[in-house]
Amino acid sequence: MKFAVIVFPGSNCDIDMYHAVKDELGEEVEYVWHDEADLTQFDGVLLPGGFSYGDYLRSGSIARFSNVMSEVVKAAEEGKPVLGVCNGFQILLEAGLLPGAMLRNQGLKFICRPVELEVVNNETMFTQAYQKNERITVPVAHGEGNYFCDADTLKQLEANGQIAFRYADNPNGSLLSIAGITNEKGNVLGMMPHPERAVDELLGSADGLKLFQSIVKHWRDSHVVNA
Amino acid sequence: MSLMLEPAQQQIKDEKIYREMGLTDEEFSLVEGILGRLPNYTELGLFSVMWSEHCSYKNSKPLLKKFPVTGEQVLQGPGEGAGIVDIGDGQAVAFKIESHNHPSAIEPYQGAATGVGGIIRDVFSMGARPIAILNSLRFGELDSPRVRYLFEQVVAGIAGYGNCIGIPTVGGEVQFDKSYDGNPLVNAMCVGLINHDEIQKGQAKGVGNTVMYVGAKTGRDGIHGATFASEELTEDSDEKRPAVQVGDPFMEKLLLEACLELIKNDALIGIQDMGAAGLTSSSAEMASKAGSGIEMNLDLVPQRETGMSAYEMMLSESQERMLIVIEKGREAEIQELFHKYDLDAVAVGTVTDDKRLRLVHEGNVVADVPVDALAEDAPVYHKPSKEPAYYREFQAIENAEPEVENVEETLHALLKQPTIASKEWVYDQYDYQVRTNTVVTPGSDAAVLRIRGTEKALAMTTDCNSRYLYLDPETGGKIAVAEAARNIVCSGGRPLAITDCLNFGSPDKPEIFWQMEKSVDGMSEACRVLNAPVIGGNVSLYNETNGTAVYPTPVVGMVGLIENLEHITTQSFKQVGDAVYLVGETKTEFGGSELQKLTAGEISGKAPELDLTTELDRQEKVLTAIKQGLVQSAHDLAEGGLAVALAESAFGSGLGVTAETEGSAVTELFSETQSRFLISVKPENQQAFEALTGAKKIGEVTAQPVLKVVHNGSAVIDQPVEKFEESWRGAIPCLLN
Amino acid sequence: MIKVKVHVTLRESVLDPQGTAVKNSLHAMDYHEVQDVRIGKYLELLIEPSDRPIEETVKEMCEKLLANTVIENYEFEVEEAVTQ
Amino acid sequence: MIKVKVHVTLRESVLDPQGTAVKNSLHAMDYHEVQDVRIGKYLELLIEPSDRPIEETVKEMCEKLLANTVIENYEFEVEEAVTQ
Ligand SMILES: Nc1ncnc2c1ncn2[C@@H]1O[C@H](COP(=O)(O)OP(=O)(O)O)[C@@H](O)[C@H]1O
Ligand SMILES: [Mg+2]
Repeated sequence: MKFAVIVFPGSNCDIDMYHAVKDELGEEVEYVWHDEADLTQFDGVLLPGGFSYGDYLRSGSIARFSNVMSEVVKAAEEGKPVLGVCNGFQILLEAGLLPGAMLRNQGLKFICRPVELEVVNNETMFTQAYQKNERITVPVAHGEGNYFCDADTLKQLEANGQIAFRYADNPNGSLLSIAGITNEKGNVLGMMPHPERAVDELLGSADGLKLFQSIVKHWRDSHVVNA
Repeated sequence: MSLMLEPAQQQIKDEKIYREMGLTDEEFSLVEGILGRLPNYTELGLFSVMWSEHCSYKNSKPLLKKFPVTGEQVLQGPGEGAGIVDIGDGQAVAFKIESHNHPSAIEPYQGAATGVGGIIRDVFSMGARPIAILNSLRFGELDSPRVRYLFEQVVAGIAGYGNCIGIPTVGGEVQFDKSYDGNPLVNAMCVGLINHDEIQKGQAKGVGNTVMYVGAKTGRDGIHGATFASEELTEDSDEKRPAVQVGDPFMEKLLLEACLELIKNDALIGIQDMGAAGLTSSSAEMASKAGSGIEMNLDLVPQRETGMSAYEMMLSESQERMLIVIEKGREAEIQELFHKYDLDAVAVGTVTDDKRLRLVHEGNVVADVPVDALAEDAPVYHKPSKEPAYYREFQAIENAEPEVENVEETLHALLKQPTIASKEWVYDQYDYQVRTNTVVTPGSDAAVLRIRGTEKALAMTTDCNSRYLYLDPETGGKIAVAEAARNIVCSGGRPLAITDCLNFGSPDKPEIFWQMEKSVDGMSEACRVLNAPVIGGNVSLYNETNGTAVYPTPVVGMVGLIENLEHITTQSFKQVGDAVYLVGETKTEFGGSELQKLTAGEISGKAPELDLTTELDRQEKVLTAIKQGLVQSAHDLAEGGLAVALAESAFGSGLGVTAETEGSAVTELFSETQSRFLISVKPENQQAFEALTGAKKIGEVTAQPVLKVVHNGSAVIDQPVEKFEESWRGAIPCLLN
Repeated sequence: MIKVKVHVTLRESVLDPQGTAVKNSLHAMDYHEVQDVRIGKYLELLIEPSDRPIEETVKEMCEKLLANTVIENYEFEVEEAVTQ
Repeated sequence: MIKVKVHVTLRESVLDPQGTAVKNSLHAMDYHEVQDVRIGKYLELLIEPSDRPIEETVKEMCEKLLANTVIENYEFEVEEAVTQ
């Protein structure tokens, strides 16, 4: 399976994402610069964390107008897996690929620490390698990860099983302790915690690896069926 | 068109306008002699910044000469953006520390942020990829609202810049003491990784080569109001010249990536960041180092504002800029490289052979001065030095134990002292993991980063207990270096070298100069014995408020090499049944200790003694034991002594500890005697460990999470670890609310 | 040249922890008369006049980029021409 | 209750990275008519009237907390009484 790691000016978790896929997952991966206009050769799209364009107005608000974003939208429409982590999640929200918006952390401070997550829905293409309600440890590192949406949207998220991960102990004030959500179709996942930082026990946790393995397994399964 | 009328040459001399720029009468005559004529206003500006203490080290040079700066590991000593040390396999580590004290006192967020930005540029201007940031901070006591504001904003500023640019902030230290009340210290350190064949120098070589300006546009930032003739300072001109710069970490991220791509291009001849004194220091120093000259056309300098004078452009301290020298004829190629990152890259001048810095503005030559005069020939002062009266008095005081009623309560009180308390509130705000190399995150003795693609890792720390330095600068200087080395060793590393930031009061006072002298003597000796040469540093003087100086604070930043990932060791206990050892004897030493400060409210007496031979011997034994796989956890004893170290090793481990001591409880538990380590060892390795170190077993790691100390047969501390952890973890958040 | 002043504020339904923090600080400084603080962004745009009505352009910029209408409201005023 | 609107903006020569980023983004979106963007803070305070002139109080709050006059300017307007 071949992944694209999208690099916006100011992305800074691009290298981490790349190494997680290449070294720990053992799949193909390439960096794709933000003004690239073709993603057809890739099977999955990864939007890494960082501070695209400095995040100077609102997180993700400027990156969302990059050339490559129309390609990301296309990939999402085609049903390819699209994963946005941290700033990547914020960009997906700004781009309207996922519902809702991010507010500043309730405590108004940047938070960097390992947190415990609960796998709420283990039936998505991103989470099938986890048990339902499994507790995993994945680090967060963000200043604006306080997820917000209106009441109707929230109901829909719950009803459709779009809440993929929840914090065990809400660090930032997110509604319903939401840490990650998918789109309705289930092929776009945005999450604030960094699974790519949790792929090696040496660095404290390898709980994030199953997320990437889930994507690959899903892709292999559907390709075998199609073949 | 310039905003102000610059005074004419004769007027500068007659009205002694140079004094407002910080030049003395003698220095002005020197300038006149060098030029063989009177300097104009722009030229005077060049001399005033290049001859400032910050750029010329005119007051500290004689002291800096004392530092040992060589060693077989040293690839680049002091003098370039950052020093560089070999770590084998064609790789090297570049690092440097720098202060941003004064800007941080006025605008703490931006002051701290731009301090971080500046030190990062120093490292990547060497061609190194920055891999970690550390800091060392000093504030007054947290009961003052102003101090709380400074503390919160400084930490936010460091976080804001480092997190955005995507370099992990992995360690540091914070201490609180009233001597820093009006004058906080904000020192930032950056560590980078580089291949030997990519090391760059800031040199303008090759007559005819092109000088290019890259990065952010120049504005009127950081040109100090004091350098202007006062009669010309109107409300309006004040408005136009902010003394504090605003950082743009996004711009710097682009500049960083572009420069690291640039160093792979063989058109590059030399590169230097524009730090203090911006265009002036970068151009003069690059030419002086290469024995060449530079001619620049200032009309070509990218400008953020209209109507800037030559003086303003040359003295601007706008951030996120670099000066590079490239092979003539390859400008387009370089421009294209920078345009990919949306950055300006403009040819502004050429390398000449006449060793002069010549500036053209609006068709006129506005400055023409010898580069060596600017970069090399600043006067050097040997300031008078005098032992302060307090030192004699303190030395005459016999060591004694502070009065303690309840040992257990005292331990709680010590753990709540902000200097000892958990710094989680601070480092939680730093992205210490980005780039996924941080193996030991903040909270242990030193931070550890793996080097991808190898089995090696780097340990790094910043240290300085300024209370000891105040009592006895020479011993305190030794301790600062030794403590840093202890932290490296406890993490499994061998000290490679140090960088230092000498934060002192006014060198014009003989007592302060004496403190500087003695500190440097002590540090130098420790560096020699511990084989950790000084590869770079920074001096920050005049840290005073209302005539009162800060404690002498020569911060030590040290990097060590961990030869194998398996050697990485942390301070927390690992396993039930492990034997706990104290390496080193304990004496009654409370001068400058946390317990003294707690009980007496101030410090006095002698600093703890330090014998460097003993220190080296113990460090080598501990490191050998670690490398032989005998050690489960290692922690150095620092502020608060053994009791605090026991508690810190238990925190977060889920385990407890029982220790037995004899003699005087207060001394055994709280003395700050140097060269001691707390180490836990698996039962099967006890014998080997004892044979190697001769250390004495004092206790055991227990399953029950209780911290228990039995002294002379009866329990003096016996409480769940959790209780102590609450005191320790809650202290700083509690003081801030 | 036309100067446009844009105010972007959080919607009523959205909590404003920054405003609350400032209010608490003001109380700690003994300004107890302060009942509420809300914090938003203030943008000043300098725009060259074109054929298109400026209100239309600015509204579009606000909707697309300057505000996120899921959480924010915006308002703007167009000031009479300024000369530079 | 009195409503006070405070604008805190960067002083003229101070670098405004946010404003620059937004301007560049607007240009990339083809709003080339935008010549300059500066970004500041906007605060709405709700204050209970007291004996002290409100202008004096607000000025003091601005100087002490709401703005850092080393790099920022502030301006405020006091609106007629509002009832809640
Ligand atoms: N300003 C800071 N920034 C980042 N980490 C910090 C800071 N201050 C303290 N720390 C971290 O907290 C831990 C304890 O610090 P300290 O008490 O100074 O340790 P030590 O006495 O062993 O040098 C260390 O891991 C240190 O890196
Ligand atoms: Mg230590």
